[in-house]
Amino acid sequence: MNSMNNTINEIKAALKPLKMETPAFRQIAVVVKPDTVHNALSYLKQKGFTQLSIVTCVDWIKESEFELVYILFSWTEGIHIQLRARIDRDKPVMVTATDIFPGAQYYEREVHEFFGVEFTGNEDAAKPLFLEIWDDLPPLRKDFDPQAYSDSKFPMRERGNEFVSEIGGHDDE
Amino acid sequence: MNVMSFVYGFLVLLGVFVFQTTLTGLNRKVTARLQKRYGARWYQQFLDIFKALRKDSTSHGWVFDFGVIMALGGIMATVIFIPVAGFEAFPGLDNIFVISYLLAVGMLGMAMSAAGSGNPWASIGVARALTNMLAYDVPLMIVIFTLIFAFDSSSLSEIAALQQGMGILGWNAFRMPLGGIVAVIALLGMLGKKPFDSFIAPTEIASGPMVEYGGKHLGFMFILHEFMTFIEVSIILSLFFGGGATIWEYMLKYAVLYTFMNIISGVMPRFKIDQAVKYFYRVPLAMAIVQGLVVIFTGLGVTLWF
Amino acid sequence: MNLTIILAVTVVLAVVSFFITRLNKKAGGFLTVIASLFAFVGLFLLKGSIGGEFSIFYFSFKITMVGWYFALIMVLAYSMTSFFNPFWMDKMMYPGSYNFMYLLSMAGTIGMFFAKDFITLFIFWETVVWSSTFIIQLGKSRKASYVYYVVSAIGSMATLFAIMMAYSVSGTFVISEAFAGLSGGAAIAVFFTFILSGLAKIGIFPFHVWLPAAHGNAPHTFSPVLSGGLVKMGAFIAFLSVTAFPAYEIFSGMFKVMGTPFPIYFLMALGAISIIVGTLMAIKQEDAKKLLAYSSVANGGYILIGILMLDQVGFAGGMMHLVNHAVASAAAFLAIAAVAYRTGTTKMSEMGGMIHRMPVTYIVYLVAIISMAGIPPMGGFVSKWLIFQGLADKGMLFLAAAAFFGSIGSFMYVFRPLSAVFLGQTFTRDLKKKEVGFFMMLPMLILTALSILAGVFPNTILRVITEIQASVGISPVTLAENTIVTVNGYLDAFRVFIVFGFGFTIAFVIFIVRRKSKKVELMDTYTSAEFIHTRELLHYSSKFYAPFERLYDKAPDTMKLYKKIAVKIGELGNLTESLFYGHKPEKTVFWVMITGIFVVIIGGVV
Amino acid sequence: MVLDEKDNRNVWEKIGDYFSANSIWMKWYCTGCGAIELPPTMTSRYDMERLGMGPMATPRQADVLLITGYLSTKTLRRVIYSYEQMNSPRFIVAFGSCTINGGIYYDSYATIGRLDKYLPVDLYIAGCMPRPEVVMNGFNELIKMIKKGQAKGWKHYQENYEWYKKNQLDSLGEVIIKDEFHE
Repeated sequence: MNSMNNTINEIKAALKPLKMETPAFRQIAVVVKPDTVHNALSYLKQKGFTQLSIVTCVDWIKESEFELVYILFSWTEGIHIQLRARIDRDKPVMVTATDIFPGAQYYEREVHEFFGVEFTGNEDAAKPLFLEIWDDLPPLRKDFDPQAYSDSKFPMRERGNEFVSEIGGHDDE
Repeated sequence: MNVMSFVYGFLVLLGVFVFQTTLTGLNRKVTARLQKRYGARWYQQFLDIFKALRKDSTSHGWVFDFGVIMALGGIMATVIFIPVAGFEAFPGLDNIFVISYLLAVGMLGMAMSAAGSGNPWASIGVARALTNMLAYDVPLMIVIFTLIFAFDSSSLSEIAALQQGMGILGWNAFRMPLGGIVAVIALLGMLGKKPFDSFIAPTEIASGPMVEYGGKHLGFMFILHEFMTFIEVSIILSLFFGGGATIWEYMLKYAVLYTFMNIISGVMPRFKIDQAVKYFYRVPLAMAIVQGLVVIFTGLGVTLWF
Repeated sequence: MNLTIILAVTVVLAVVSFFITRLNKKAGGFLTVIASLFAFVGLFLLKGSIGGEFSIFYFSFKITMVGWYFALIMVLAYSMTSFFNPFWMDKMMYPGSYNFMYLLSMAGTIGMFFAKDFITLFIFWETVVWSSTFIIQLGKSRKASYVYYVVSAIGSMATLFAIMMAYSVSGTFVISEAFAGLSGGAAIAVFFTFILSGLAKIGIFPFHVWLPAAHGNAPHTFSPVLSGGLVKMGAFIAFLSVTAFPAYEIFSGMFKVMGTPFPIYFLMALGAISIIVGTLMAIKQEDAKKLLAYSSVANGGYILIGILMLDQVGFAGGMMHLVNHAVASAAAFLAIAAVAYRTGTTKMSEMGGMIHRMPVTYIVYLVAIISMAGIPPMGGFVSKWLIFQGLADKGMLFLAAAAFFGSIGSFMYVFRPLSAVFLGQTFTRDLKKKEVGFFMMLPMLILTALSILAGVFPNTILRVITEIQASVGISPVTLAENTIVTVNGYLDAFRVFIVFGFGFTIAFVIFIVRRKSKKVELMDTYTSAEFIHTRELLHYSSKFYAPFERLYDKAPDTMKLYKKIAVKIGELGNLTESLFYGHKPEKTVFWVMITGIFVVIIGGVV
Repeated sequence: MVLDEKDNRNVWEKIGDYFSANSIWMKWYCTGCGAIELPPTMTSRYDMERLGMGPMATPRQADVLLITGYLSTKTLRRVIYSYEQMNSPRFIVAFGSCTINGGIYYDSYATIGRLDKYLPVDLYIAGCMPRPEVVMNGFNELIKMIKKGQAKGWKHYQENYEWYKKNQLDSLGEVIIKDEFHE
């Protein structure tokens, strides 16, 4: 457990986090200011957290904020770190991490696609990744209404008693 | 060569098709029973083939069609040459080299048509099938070479006739036991049964050469497969298990040999293609060469052991 | 027709074509067509005057059956290939020299096959070697011609040595008498050194390195000649070494393997090794021409084994394989050249689906490879069948194993270019390409027809071979009307063809009566339901037999070995140089004296 | 579809339908959780081979496209592509409630509501998941339908191609995708 404490202390000293906690065994959650995320990532990488497991986003709609989460892992110490930073929901902009972790490319594209966060410095971040053709709000935002979208795009079957007697599908044209 | 020969040839084709397709259907049941299933109806294979012929099909250009016709044509020509219980539609042409190389016409046609579909899976399948062929054919051909040297004949019917009338120990499989084992292993490879079926692996390379076939093309492939099975089993049957004096004996022996192959294949996993080559060039090749040397230098096996 | 006229006309036309090409490139190319066709027709008519002897200047000639047979095959390859010449003149750096050398080498081969004495033979042989060396240099790589020349030179010098050695015993250069009186160790030495040039030319195992280098890099119009024609010169030497030099009689007292004297068996084993090496190497080539070159190595092995057997069946097979391989190989090389004419490349990974653009070329290539792989109903099958029967007759197990390996392995390698170049997806770049013109198609179609005819009516060729067999004093292969009869069975190629046609007809009828199939685009293919739009990515052509190649990619490469030897020899030279030509003169004097003393001592002892 | 439609097939079509009914080769489009019900259906407990059914490797070879569960817009594009590669007569069996009305994904932004808007479904097998018994029962039903010539989805698709195409484009935008991952 000593190495864990050392790591916590070192990180505390170096990153000056807003908040820090250990949500589970050998896991550290660090909340930093959005403008220090880039520095924090490069610091953590040279500390041995060489694996960027994921970059994702949480929509805190009531506080009008997005929370970006970077999860890193150190293979030498076996510690996970969640690096979190909250950014403004109306103008979601973050500095890219692709210069530190090239693999962040696809996570950033995903976050851009599903939340609309823009990553400065990553030219490809705006390219579509999963949603092959998309023409609406980013779908994982809380103000996006999937029911309405689904109803407008994918017509549903009218539910009634006659449904029970149907066997084939194509009865209504 | 007269008109009757062609009529006989046509009848042979028809008979072989019915016999082999029935046998394949029955063997589907055998495999099912091995797996504790009930299994398909005995005539299921007919239904499958006729259904495939009935369906619409897609074509990828003239070589796709031409290859299929060439394959089936070559294979059917080979079937006509196969002597069944001493009967030949075209007497005297049952030379083992002719048969095994005419078989290659069919395979080439199939490979051509498959590669002509433009699908990379098909090309991979063909590459594997040809590699597989290189693996099993060399040991088998060495054993066949030994037989030709021993009996001074390369005619299937003559070699078959030479083994008859001496009981079960007169069969070449018992006179030349190593060669017999090699032949049976090679037959598994020829038939494309497990463990040597990596070229038609359905989930791995989407059934390989067959990937683009549908409708009548697929029906052709199924008919071709029945004929090819008949040729391959017949070669081994005539060379190593004495053929048959009567047609019934022939059919019975054939059914036993083919079912035996199926049972072996039913309990086997699958070799990778390079493993198959390594295997064939280690055990069966060595056995074939030893058998060849024994026969050539000592003459053991040319006459009966006892 | 007189041989003198043929030789004189071709040589004169060679010179003329050089100057005409200066004026008009195309006209020069057409002149080679005319000259080679003239030579072909002339040679064909020469059959009547077999047995005649005459001499021009110092050269003496004798028109023999076997010479006629060889020369006809050779000039067939030359004349068919010459149809391509006019279309390649623009791509050639020195078209004039090319035409000159082309005809000169043809004249050389004709002279060589009809030579009566060894001096004539050797001079014409060297004419061919030199002129072809310069032609190869006009292709892609200059280095290729070095390799070709070095290997040829080793062979030629060894042969010259053998001729001289035989001369010292018999006192004559006349081919049929030169080797008389040899025996014991001298006979073995002469035998091996004499056949060395033949081995080098056929590309038998340790000398096979020049074939891929030269065939692969020669101008596309010369590769068919190299493979279909010039390689057969080696077969002629092999033929001479078992007939003119009656190897079976001279070595009859020696240790025998399966009834064959050991020196001959050793050469046959070399042939078997070349079959295996050629097959394995051909399987892993990425360049279509190199692949065909290695296939020539393998087929050379068959020819050598067949000819060296010098018996009733196997010899006939070897001699017939000469024609079949010449025709098939020339056709295959021409087909690849035709494709290269349109696409500009012979790399298999850079082409695909040419069948939809060049269907006739595809048919030509298909028939050629069917013959090369020995599948009925093409010519190659009959000759391979005869060789197999011969081997089975003698019980030569290991040679037969190699022959089977090469035969089945050939399915693998001949299918490579078929699948990669002609089948599969057409590259976007090639979508607008067209079939070659009729003038280029013509020789390919003739060769295709010959391949089929040789397979359906093999007896036409075999009758000539029976005459050759009779002329060298072995019992000729038994021929009935359409049938070839051997001890182990007989073959009726015509009936096989008819039955094949019967089967094909039935299949065709079933195909036609069923519903017409829907034609779809090549890209509309099963891709596990994924959308792929790039044709090039949907074409599987490079590393075709990767799992199989992996089994032997650690095997030693002969070319690398030779390169190492070359480096070592260079180092030895440097060492000698540093010893003798140092900056200190007294050191040089010291070593010269030491060497002198050694020479004197050794001389005294001897 | 109306069940008691007039039977106007000729003899050859009837024979052909007999073959089709007794030899059902399926392409399993296993996008959803339903795929897990197929191994027990295939193996010794229920043994679908005794009805002449079996899995095939590619849509070219198959007669039945079996869609086992929900379809997102991305998979629907591939399913349509696969269906159009199949040879007629071809049938679609849709599997589980997701294909009927979206199932638990009824409000998803990426999952379609009902399949028969886009492709001619011949037979639905309801349930979440349908157990192997139900699957076998459903296939029995399909076999009867094919024998009677009532499984005419493929003809329907040909005749109403415009309608299907319009629905597909309305929901999917494009069926064939060409982007940086599909070049």
